[in-house]
Amino acid sequence: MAKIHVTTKINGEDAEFLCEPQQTMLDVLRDELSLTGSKEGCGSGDCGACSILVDGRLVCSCLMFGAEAAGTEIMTIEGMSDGDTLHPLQQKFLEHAALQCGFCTPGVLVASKALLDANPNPTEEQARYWLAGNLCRCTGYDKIIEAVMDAAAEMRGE
Amino acid sequence: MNYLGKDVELKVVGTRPIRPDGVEKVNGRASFGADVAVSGMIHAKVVRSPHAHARIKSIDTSKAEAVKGVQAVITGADLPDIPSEEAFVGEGPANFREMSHNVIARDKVLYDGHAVAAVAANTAAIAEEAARLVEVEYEVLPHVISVEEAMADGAPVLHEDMFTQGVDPKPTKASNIAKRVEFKLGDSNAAFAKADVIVERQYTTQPVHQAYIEPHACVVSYNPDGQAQIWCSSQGQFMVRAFCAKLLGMDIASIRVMPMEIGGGFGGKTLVYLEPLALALSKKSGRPVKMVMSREEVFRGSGPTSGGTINVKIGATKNGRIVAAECETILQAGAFPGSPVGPACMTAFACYDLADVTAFGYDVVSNRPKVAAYRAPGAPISTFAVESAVDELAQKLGMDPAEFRLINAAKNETKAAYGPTLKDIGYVETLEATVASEHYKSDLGEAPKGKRRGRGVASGFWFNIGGESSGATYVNEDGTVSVVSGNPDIGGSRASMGMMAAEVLGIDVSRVRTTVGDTASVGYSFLTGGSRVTFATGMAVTQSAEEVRDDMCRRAALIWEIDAEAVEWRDGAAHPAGENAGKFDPLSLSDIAAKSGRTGGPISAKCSINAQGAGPGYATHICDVEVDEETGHVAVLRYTAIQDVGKAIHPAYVEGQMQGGAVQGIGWALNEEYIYNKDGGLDNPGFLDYRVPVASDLPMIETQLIEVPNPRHPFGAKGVGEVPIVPPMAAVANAISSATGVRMPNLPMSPPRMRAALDAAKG
Amino acid sequence: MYAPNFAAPQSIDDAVRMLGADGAKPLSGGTDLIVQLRSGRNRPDHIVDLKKLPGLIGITAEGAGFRVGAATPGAELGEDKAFVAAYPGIVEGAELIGSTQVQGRASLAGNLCNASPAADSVPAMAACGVMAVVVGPNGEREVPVQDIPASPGRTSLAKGEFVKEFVLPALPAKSGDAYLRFIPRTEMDIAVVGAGVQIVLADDGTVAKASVWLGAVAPTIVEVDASCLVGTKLDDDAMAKLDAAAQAVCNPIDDKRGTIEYRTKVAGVMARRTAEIAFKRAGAR
Amino acid sequence: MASVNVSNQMCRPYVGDAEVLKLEVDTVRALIKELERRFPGLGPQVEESMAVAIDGVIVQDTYLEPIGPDSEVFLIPKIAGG
Repeated sequence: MAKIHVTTKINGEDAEFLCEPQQTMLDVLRDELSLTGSKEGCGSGDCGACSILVDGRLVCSCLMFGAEAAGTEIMTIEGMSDGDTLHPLQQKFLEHAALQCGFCTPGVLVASKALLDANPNPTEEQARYWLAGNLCRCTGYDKIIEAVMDAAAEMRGE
Repeated sequence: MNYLGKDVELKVVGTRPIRPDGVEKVNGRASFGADVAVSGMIHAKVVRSPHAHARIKSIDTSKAEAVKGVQAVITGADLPDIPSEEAFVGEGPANFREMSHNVIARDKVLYDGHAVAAVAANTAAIAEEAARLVEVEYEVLPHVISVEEAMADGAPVLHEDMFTQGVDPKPTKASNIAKRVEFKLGDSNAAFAKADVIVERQYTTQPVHQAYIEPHACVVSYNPDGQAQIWCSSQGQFMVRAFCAKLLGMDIASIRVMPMEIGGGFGGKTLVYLEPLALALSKKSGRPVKMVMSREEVFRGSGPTSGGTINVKIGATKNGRIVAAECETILQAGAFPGSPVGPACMTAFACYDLADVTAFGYDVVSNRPKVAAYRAPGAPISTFAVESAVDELAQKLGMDPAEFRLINAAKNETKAAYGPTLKDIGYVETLEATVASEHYKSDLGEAPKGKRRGRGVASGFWFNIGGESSGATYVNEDGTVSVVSGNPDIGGSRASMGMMAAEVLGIDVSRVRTTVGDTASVGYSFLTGGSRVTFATGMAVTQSAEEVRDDMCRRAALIWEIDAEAVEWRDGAAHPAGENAGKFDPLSLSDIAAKSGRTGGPISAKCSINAQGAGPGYATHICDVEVDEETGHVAVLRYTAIQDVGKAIHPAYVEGQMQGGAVQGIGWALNEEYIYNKDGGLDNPGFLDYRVPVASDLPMIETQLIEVPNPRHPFGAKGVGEVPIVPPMAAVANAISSATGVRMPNLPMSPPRMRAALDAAKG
Repeated sequence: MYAPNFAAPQSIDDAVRMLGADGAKPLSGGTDLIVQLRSGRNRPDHIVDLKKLPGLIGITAEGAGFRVGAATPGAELGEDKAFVAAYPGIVEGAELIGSTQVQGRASLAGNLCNASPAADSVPAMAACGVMAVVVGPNGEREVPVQDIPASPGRTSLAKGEFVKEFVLPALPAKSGDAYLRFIPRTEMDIAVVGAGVQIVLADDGTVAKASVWLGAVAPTIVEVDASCLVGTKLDDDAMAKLDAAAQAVCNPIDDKRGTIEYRTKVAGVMARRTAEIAFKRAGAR
Repeated sequence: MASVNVSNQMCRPYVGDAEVLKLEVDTVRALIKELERRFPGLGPQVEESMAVAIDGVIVQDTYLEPIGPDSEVFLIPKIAGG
């Protein structure tokens, strides 16, 4: 079958691409659009390193066909900061040393943003369950949770 | 020089600045192995064995080669046949011939997932399709998975030319036992007579994978002039260069390796898997070749660490002194020899001051992927057994387990069970901190109905290493400083390197930018592993910064026209000293940098050393659990890791190592394992059923840093990355025992096993 | 080269026609299909995305019950306050399917039609008497959800048929549902045992009706004879009987997720614990 | 004279039952040469595959490390890590 032409919006800008029907959104982001911030850790939705927002909803881009992006609005890690200003979560991750190797970090940040968009005042337990789909092998999650809670507090103006 | 004295005021070391590579890692721009793209690049996939043990009768690549878009197909025949040669890598000695045969099988496949061919094509999808068309004819052979099967009489033998080393007389019959090792102090056998109480038990552990989130990935470009460039994520760019040169029969100077960001390694990226294949494919196709493993390939084709069977016997007097100890450790090496049985034996009793102790073990091959190093290789396995037995001994004696350890703890001047006398260690301090901690004194609280709570402690040891290391410091013309490290940064080492340089130079750390050099831009460095980088490469960087500092003093002296000895460096500036004090205004680093051309040229220093004397690390962990009696589920309620870290250069990243190591240990304790089916196929090659801990499984991991400085390091640093994975399995098991009265000698302590043990205890 | 067709029909008729083709597979949330496609286990020639069909995504209150579009992601169920208040057990099931990310895509119909015996939402739906509305070449029919999976990986749907929506009946007064599963971790695993329960109380607060379904203990979900609960307030004796009844219907396998013995024992535990929650919820209404 | 413990199993094929040797050596290089002189084959074994603990400080792959006149020297297998 011929490639599919898809028009969509990525990180606030209009975007279009051609993809194979079986290509995942992750493949499209990485291989067609050079947005390599989303990572493939498993390709089966078990690690969360490829997390993106589709119409504001958190999904694994490895579990979505590129063709399904048609008519949606997508946010990737590359769209998280506001120009040169880091998102409070990004800043808190740096301050709390919430990353070691940094490979899971883009996915964790996108997922954390989705959490705070949905629930600006999560408990530690809620944050841990929300982020259970984002595997991190380096940190033991401790400093990630600290950073998320701290960013949430700051965003609430506390 | 060193900066250890009480009068030395450290301004940078010991603070928590933001890491230099931080912003790139939170905005998605950091470039990992799979993020590389070069002009004309094609993609390759590996064909892997579906059998655990089989003879390769033939490989027909013609159908794959006929697929449109396929550029090259290789098999084992495309790699040179290299002689048997031992080298010291990763967790211990390795043999390049075996490494080559592990990278791609020759006459036999030895495990499910063993590479047999590789296909390069215009797209990854074509390569994958074509790989399915490679026809391999196998003669399936009987296989062995467990060490017991592998050691049994009449077991199928993996290597017909392997005879057990380290036994007398030398065997005449090939077997799966690669070697026997032994460490002995005094006469443990006789000393058991002095014991009032003896604990003797068998323990088992399962192989666990390092489970870094980034799968192995590389791009390799082999040029017609015989020069090759490799972009990859690994624990050592120089390791990749050396191994590729060996395996492909190339000159080292013909290979340049660019270290990309590495998405976790934990020992698992101290070897090559894809790079030699990509090199061969690039050579054959004339195109740059990209290879990325799938998660399934990572589990099936790259090294986990060994599983083992450990027999422990420890005896103590009724007043709590251990008088005799023995430990037999049998480790799975996977398809080729080289399990960490040596370090497993050496570390088994390293926490204790013992006069009569024996530790011996066997390195056993079986039809599993060849093991790779994993954090403190070997130590967690033997320590799980020993620390469980020590706990049981304390229970039998009615003693507090931390106090019991204090009575027997290794101290300075203790003769270690593995031989040498210990020096500058902080084990006792971790135990004292344990006893004094709020956690240890706290009440466990009442468990809900049907659940039981308990607390356990366990300790651990790791040697830590130094080794060949290079670093460089460059003073830039605007007064900023560039530091180059020879080691891939796997957990924030660029931050600590920059901090040590900034401390020496007396400047703010924000003015120092640290990068990791490629193999052509920095001196040789042994790989990132063995908890060595902050210690060893930190020494090299510190010395290069000192050279730069001394050079700047000379430049200031030249400007002032006084003796260089009459200049002292403080607060980032040269000051006239002695009789010249106050005669000239200080010259800052920026002032001197601006005039560097006139005073002799660029200011820089490279330092290559072979760092020695890494201080050993000790840790004690406290774990509270809640056991669900009906389901056997074990929840970790509270966890504290206490560790002697020498001196924490960047405490946040030291804590991070402790927390990450502890959680990997909790995973090892509770759920992680390789599950094989009866055909010898790996049943759980994915994150769904290879169950690493997720965020909701865990409490906060509390940390306490004990700082007993290592006098051999300028700032007192000791390696910190490996020790934290050593105590957790026993800490969890001991907590379970205190909660339920049931001793869990077999890992993982998964719910079905826990429930079965509880049922058995009820009778 | 494997290269399937991809289509996102706008009408039910088009979808039925497309799914009538050989090698056609419906795409809902895709969280199972894409993994199977990548591994080569399932390589459809035609992928038919159902999400653009009218009514396939969304929750509509209908009288005292609900209609739920087949492709509605689990996360959306949890965000609908009225739905959560009515069917907390079904929401619990749907919200246990994979991670937060997976719940952003995975649907009830996908979970059902993937025909895994361990599907989390299915025992909960079966306990509540949920009907699947199936459309196909021969029109529309309503089927109890438990009749859709035939065996692991196989459904009773005919060629061209697909689930369009679910009908959730009006809630009986004083009723409550719940779903619990057992997994080795706290998240991210496939159920070792899952239990969905709906309990309806009589005026005196005793159980009038109890529906208990188990997942992951047989080739398809199985119903437990819960008559032992009727007329009780879940006293110890009734619970012991429920435990035994749950164990009695188990026909599990030994696999990487659990042993026969373990699954059987835990089935009893899960049945009891879930019944207790459903009972409390019913009492609170 | 430094006391050099060669009881490790890796030395045994060369030294037999010997455990502690008194050797007049001032560096690791000298130690390796002296061991090789006394027990042919042990020199390369120590150089390639073993670490040397001098008064409790473990060194490996180096000729230069000094050995004091009263040092306690222990030969053990080389150590790496993960």
